[in-house]
Amino acid sequence: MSKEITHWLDDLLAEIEGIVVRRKSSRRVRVDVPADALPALLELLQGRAGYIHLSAISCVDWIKEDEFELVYHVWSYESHSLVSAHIRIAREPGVYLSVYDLYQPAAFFERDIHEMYGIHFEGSPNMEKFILTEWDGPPPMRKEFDSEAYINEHLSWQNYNPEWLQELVAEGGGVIIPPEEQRFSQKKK
Amino acid sequence: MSATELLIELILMPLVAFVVGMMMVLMMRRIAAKLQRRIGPPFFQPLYDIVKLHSKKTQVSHGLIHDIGIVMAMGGYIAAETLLPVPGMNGIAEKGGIITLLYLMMIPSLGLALGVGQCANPNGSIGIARALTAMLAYDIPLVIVVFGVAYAAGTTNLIDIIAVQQAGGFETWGATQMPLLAIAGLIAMHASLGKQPFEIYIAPAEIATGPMVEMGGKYLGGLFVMQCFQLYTTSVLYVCLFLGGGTNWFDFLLKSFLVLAIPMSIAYLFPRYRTEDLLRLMWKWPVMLGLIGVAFVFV
Amino acid sequence: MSTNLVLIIALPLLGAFLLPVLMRSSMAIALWSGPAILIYGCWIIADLWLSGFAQPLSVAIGGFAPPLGINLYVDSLALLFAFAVQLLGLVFWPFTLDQESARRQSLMLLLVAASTGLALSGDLFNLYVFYELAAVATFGLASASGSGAAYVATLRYLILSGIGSVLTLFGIALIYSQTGTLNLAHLAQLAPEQLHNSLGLTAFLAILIGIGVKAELFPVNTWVPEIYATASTRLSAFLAGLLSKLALLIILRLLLLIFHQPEAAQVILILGILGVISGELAAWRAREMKRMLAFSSIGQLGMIFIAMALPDGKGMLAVLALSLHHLIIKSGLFMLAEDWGGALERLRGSAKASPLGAVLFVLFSLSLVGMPPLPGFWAKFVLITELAAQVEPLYLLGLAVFLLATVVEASYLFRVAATLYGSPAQDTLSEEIPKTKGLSLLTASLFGAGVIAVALLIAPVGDGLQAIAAQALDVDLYITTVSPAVSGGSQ
Amino acid sequence: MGSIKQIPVVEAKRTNPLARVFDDLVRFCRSRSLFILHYCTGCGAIELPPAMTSRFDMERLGIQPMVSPRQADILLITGYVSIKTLKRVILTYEQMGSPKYVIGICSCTVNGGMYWQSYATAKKLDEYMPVDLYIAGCMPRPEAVIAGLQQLMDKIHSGEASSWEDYYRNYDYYLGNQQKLFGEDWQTPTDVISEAKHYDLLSEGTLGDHTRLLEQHQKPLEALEMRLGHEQEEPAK
Amino acid sequence: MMLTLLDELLLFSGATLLVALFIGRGLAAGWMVTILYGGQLLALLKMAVLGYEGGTIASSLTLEVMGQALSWRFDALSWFFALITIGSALLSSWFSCGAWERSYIRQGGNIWLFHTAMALNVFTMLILLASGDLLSLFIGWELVSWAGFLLMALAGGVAARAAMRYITYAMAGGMAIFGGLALIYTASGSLQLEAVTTAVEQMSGAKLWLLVILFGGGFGVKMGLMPFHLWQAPAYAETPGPGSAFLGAISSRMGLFAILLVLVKLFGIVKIESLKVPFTLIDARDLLAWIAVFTIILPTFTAMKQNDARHLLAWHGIGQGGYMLLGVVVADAMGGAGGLLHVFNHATYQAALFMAVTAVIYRTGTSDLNKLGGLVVRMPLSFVVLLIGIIGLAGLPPMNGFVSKWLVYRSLLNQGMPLLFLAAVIGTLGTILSVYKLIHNIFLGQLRVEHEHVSEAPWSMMIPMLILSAIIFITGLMPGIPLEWIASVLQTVGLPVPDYTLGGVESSSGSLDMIWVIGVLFAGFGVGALVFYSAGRSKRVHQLDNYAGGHFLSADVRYQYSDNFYAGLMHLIGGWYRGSFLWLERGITSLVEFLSLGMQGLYRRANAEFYLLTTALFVIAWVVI
Repeated sequence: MSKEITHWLDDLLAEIEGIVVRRKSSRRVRVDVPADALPALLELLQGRAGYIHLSAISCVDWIKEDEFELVYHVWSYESHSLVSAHIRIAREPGVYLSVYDLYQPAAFFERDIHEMYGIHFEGSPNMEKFILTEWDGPPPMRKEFDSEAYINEHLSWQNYNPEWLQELVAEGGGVIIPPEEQRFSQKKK
Repeated sequence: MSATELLIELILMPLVAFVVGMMMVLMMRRIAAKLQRRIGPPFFQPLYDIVKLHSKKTQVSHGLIHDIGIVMAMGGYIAAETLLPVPGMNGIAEKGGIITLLYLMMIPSLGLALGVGQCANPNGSIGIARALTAMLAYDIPLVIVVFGVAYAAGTTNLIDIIAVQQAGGFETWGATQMPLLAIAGLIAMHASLGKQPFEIYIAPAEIATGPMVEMGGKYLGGLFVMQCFQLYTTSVLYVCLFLGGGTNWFDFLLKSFLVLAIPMSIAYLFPRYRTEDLLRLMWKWPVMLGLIGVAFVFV
Repeated sequence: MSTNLVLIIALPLLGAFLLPVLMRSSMAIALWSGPAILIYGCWIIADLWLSGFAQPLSVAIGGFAPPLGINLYVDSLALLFAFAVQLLGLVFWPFTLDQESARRQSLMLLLVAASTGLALSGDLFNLYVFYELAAVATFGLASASGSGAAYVATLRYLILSGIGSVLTLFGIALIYSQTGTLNLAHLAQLAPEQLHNSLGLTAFLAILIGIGVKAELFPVNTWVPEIYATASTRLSAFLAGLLSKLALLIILRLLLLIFHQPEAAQVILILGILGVISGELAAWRAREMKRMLAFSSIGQLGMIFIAMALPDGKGMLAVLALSLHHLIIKSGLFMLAEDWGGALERLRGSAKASPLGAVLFVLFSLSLVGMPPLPGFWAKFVLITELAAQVEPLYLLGLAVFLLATVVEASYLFRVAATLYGSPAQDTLSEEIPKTKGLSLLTASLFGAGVIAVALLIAPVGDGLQAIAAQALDVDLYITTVSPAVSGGSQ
Repeated sequence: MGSIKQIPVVEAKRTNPLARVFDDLVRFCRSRSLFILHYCTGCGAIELPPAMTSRFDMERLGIQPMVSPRQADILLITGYVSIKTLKRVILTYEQMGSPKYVIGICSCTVNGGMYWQSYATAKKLDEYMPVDLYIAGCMPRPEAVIAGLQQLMDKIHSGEASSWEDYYRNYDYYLGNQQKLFGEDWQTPTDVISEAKHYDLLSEGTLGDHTRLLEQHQKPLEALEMRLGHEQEEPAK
Repeated sequence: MMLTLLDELLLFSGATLLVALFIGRGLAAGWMVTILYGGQLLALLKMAVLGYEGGTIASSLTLEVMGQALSWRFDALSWFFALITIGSALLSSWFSCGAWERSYIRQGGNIWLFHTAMALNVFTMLILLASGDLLSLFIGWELVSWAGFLLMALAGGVAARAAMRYITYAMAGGMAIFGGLALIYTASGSLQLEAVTTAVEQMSGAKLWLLVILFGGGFGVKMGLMPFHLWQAPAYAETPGPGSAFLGAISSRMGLFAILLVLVKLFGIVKIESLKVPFTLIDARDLLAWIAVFTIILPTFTAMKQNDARHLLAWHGIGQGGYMLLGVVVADAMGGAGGLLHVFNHATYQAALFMAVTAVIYRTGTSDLNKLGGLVVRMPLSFVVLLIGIIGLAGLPPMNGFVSKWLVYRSLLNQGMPLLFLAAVIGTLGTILSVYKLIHNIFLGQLRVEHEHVSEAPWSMMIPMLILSAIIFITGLMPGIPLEWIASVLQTVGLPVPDYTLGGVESSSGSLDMIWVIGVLFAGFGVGALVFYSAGRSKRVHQLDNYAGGHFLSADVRYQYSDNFYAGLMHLIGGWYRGSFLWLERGITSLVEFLSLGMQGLYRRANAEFYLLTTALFVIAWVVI
């Protein structure tokens, strides 16, 4: 029975031009859509295909292509299948329109992404701080944010080097990669 | 009863009460541990707790009334001990009867209430409001029971009540003469201890141990001492009213520990009652039993 | 000396008719002639009273002997009422100088003459004549204020008192047919045989209802609120205070001298109780000062009727005390009502404007309700002890109603007191708040002083009233004084 | 600024024998009766219930869980300490009655553990408050927790566990670190400086430039003393 | 005629009234009136022989009005009540002079009227207490109720409405007594006490029942017994500060004085006990006891729900009145002594509590329990006075309230009345709960920002409060002092007398010695303090340095629990006593309203003649048949 549905879904998705459909399995479909076609797609999925549950919006920071990739995971209870719509937006202005009017839970996902990546969603109910209430630095999940540098500047490392560890190292034991080498910031030096 | 003897008694009775009280606290915690298949605290644990609390360097106080509250809590019970006749020592039992004793047992709760009030913490105030409501709940059956016993013995003087019960050995014990009153008394006594099913006002999860939320150091130590006195007074009062007081020290202590063991073992098997259910329970069963018991006394 | 007693009726009668003529010739004399007559009348009575008045005396008018001629029977009770009429006539004299003051003053003189006649006359038909005369004078005075409502009220009052007088005439005719005489003393002698049957009783009841119109008896007092509300306060004070008491006096005389049947007393008791209930409760609803006082006077008179209903004259002292007390208090209250007439709400906060008026109002209410040291309490006490002595349940019902009525009375009187002392509503300006002033305040404080005086020397006043009551009760004394020749005939 | 070497200062023993016996008894009772604060800061707290209940039963060592910081002696920092939680931990620590002990359970408190790279967690706990004991392990088993607690009990008994005084002695250092993390206007409702005076632990390390910074914006914290003053002559309104 | 001691007292009191009346304007008037009250107290103490040996002192003034002889005399009963009246009047007027007077004038109050009303109340109460026969009793009764009306209606607005409601109740009560008086007069021929007692002997059941109901009901209205208690709380609470202290202390106890004089002394408890309620097994005494017990419970639990401190105290005044009647009605040795001692004790701590609340209103401007809090740090002395007062009101050991409640309980125990005993204890527990709410919401908890600069009440108000608290404690420590007066009162009233010692009451079935109990209590406190203060020095912390589950407390957050204080309890029993007899009062008023509407309609009829004819025909027909 699920075969007909998958076929039916593929024909449905074909209606939007510029859509690339890659079916991962009978119950997962990956769709790549240009940024401005996303609302139409979501409306189509929600209206005619029963995808009424927006389970998550995730974001990937492609720093080299200077782009953000937003993935909207929509789930349908009837056909028990998930569609992930991938779009790419430019990294610089980092602005996209909110899908709050289609899916109300989007408010929290968009707020979280705004906090972590700095992407501003127009139309989203509120864009204040969400989890990092004490944080006043740059959006931490962006690739150019160097966590270790922040730590070096604000926090301090624990150089825990008691005698028993030194004797152990003397006898040739101890850690294979000493902690200093593990830290990227040190690696540069 | 020469003055010096009386003085010695007035000093000795609270000390005995404190020591026996600590033993009772230990028994309570041991019973709880055994029920939960644990080993339970070492022998002198209550003493350690009290000494540690009194020896703490920080004694946070919210004002003079906070200190006076704790002093009243301990002092009230010390005074109540002297009114409780124990084998060999009668203290000033004949100067004030059983009604005075009941009132003296209310003074510590009022003192504590004042102290907690000054802590200016709503958790404490809610705790005290619930504690006073609980007092209203368990005091009514307690009063019916006291009325029944006092009317049966024809006097409110505890010494005479004990004498009446010891006259005929086991048959004339309060419990055998008035079984219904004894049961009602037991339930009321259990509620007055404020242990597990009836500890809505200490409820750690909801109001952070209610009245004790701002009590640290010697304040908490004072409340631990009060808890020892409370266990001792309640069980000895029950023994005096229903189990014929103590002819000699051994059977007196045996009886009071047994009397305390019953509610303790019941305590740690039940979840907590809400305030309204506590009121409903206390005003339904013990009051009915008590009234029927009193009716029998009249017959 | 006894002959000039007739003068106190004759002179005002004469003055009433001469006044319009005199008015035309010279205004000054006319204005002062009325009060002069009244002062002279008071002087005569006071002189008679002071010259040691032990025995009642009977004055045959025109020299005819009593069974045929008309006689004036003057005992201390009658004299007291006559004196009250003259005094109140003087106090409530319509001094307002407007174009029909002449008419108003002559009618006033007529009313005074008629009232004195009612108090003194010892002949039944003579009483009827004076009663009609007083009714006519009241119509004239009541409609004098000229407002539409006054005319309507007077018209209704006219119809009612007309029917009432027809009934009284029917009753007198019945009595005359039975006994053949109209002289009260003579009737008292014949009454035991002829009038103590159902016919006699019907006659009495007819007269009771007829005269009851004026005495504000329960079913027939519907005219009271309108007349008192619309007529000038001086007239309503005179009516409420005095005229109703005189009508009551007639019924009392009949009850004492002639009709001793228990049914008569019971009828009066029932009507009295109904009067008290209706009067007090209606007063509780009243929203307007004069109307409230009217209903309150109905209630008070109901109480006096209850007192009258007590068998074999036990209630005589109570009747006397209650009526005198009511006379003083009601006149005082009406005097206050002259300026505080309108709706009660308007009075809010007027105690600050006229503190004396407010204190007087509180004093009168306290006495009306029966606060101990004041005379009202003693009047009530006498009535209560008499009522409680009776056995039949009807009297005990009367007692209960009397007590409840006092409670209702206290609540509505002190509601007015509370509004007086309350804070004025924000928007009323200070001069809009009514103030008691001038002559009416003076007369009200006069009555207030009277009340306090009676309160202070309550013991002697009490004994005096007891003496008057005892004398009034003595039927044989009445008969012997009126017709010494025919004595020994009666029971 | 390098971490200050904590030299475990052994309490000076008092001279006369009676006082020494009394001190010994007090230290013994302190060691045998410890109240743990029921405050689960991180994932390590899941190990505490088994330690307290029937299998491992901490009560036989005299250790009881207590709800309010006023009643507790030990503050268990279990698992990673995010900046948000650290604020509450510091407030709770200051509300606890001394002598108080801090035990860092799980390696996250030792050196940041698996969150060592995260911008949100504190790596070196003892920069913000003196820590008595660390129990390593990414959630140490109950036996390890109990062993750690027994070690603490021995230290208390011998009198070495007095690191709480260090908070008062070097309050300026701790406050500096806290202000570095939470910003200039960081302030807890407890008046630590007057407490230091109360325990006469005021040393040169207590007051410094950080405490001066605190004074500038500190809201009045001295207790409302009961007074009988009559200045307000005319009544309200 | 030679001036007896009683005449001196009455003249002195009359003089105070005149002084207040004529020179009451100036600020010094208050002090002058207070000194005169002191003089009255001295005159009363000269008659102290009454309190100790009994006997009577007659007044030389006798009146003969309308055939009734009026005489006035003092005996132990009236001396005892007069002592409380003048004592509370002295302290109330002392409290009112000085600072409170200035603020009262500033708020637009008429201080001259206040002093006159107080002096009038004391004068009329003395006349009532000195009544020699039933008629002078009734005169005194009416005067007192009217004087009370004046004092209550003083403050205008809400107080005037409460006073109006009071006067309707008082008039109803007065008329009931007047009816009873008349019935007795007809039965016994004269209103002298001796004649009445002989007449009552051979009185039949039904007539005696009527008398008991009339007198019980009439006096019960003033005492605020159960069905007639609705007027008392708002009337006493709304009177200006010291007025409510005076009224709360003594005014409603005049009802108890009258009940003692008439029901207990004239009728005798044994006679009342003989009256059986038809086909039930309870008699009149039990009925009175049950009314007293309901008067204890319902007002106390209504007091718990009040949100205004003064209303809470006024409702308690009604509740405690129930104890006094219960003690007197049980009428064994302990009960009578308990009831009367409770009159004295209640006067002391009710006056102290009202004064303390007035001091709080004076300083903070409000008595709403939800707008206060934490004032103990700013008004410590008022806190002490309120604390001693509430310990007395709740009846806990160190204070005098405990002794009188203990006596009442012992008498219930001796007489074997379990249900009454239970109900009385429920009343006490209810009092403990609601008084804790009073002291917690005003003095404990978080201090509000706007009350930070409030200071202690001025000394002119503080001294009388401290004197009262001292009296409360001393009579608690040595109840023998008041018990001595009460012994002679019990003799005059004809109730059995308990054998009292200085410390309490001695009896075979359990005695009470307060000196020992309080001695041991304070010894216990001493030991507790020793243990407590031997441990380390305690450090005061700011009220915001508090456990709030990790939340940072700041001054703008109101961290105080005061509204719906006993939520659990109210959840269970809140619905039961919604208006406590409010329905009865509303029923009667609507009935009167309806009737008066009917009557007024009667007079609006146009065709009046129709009435005339129908009555004439009806009457004639009735006669003919």
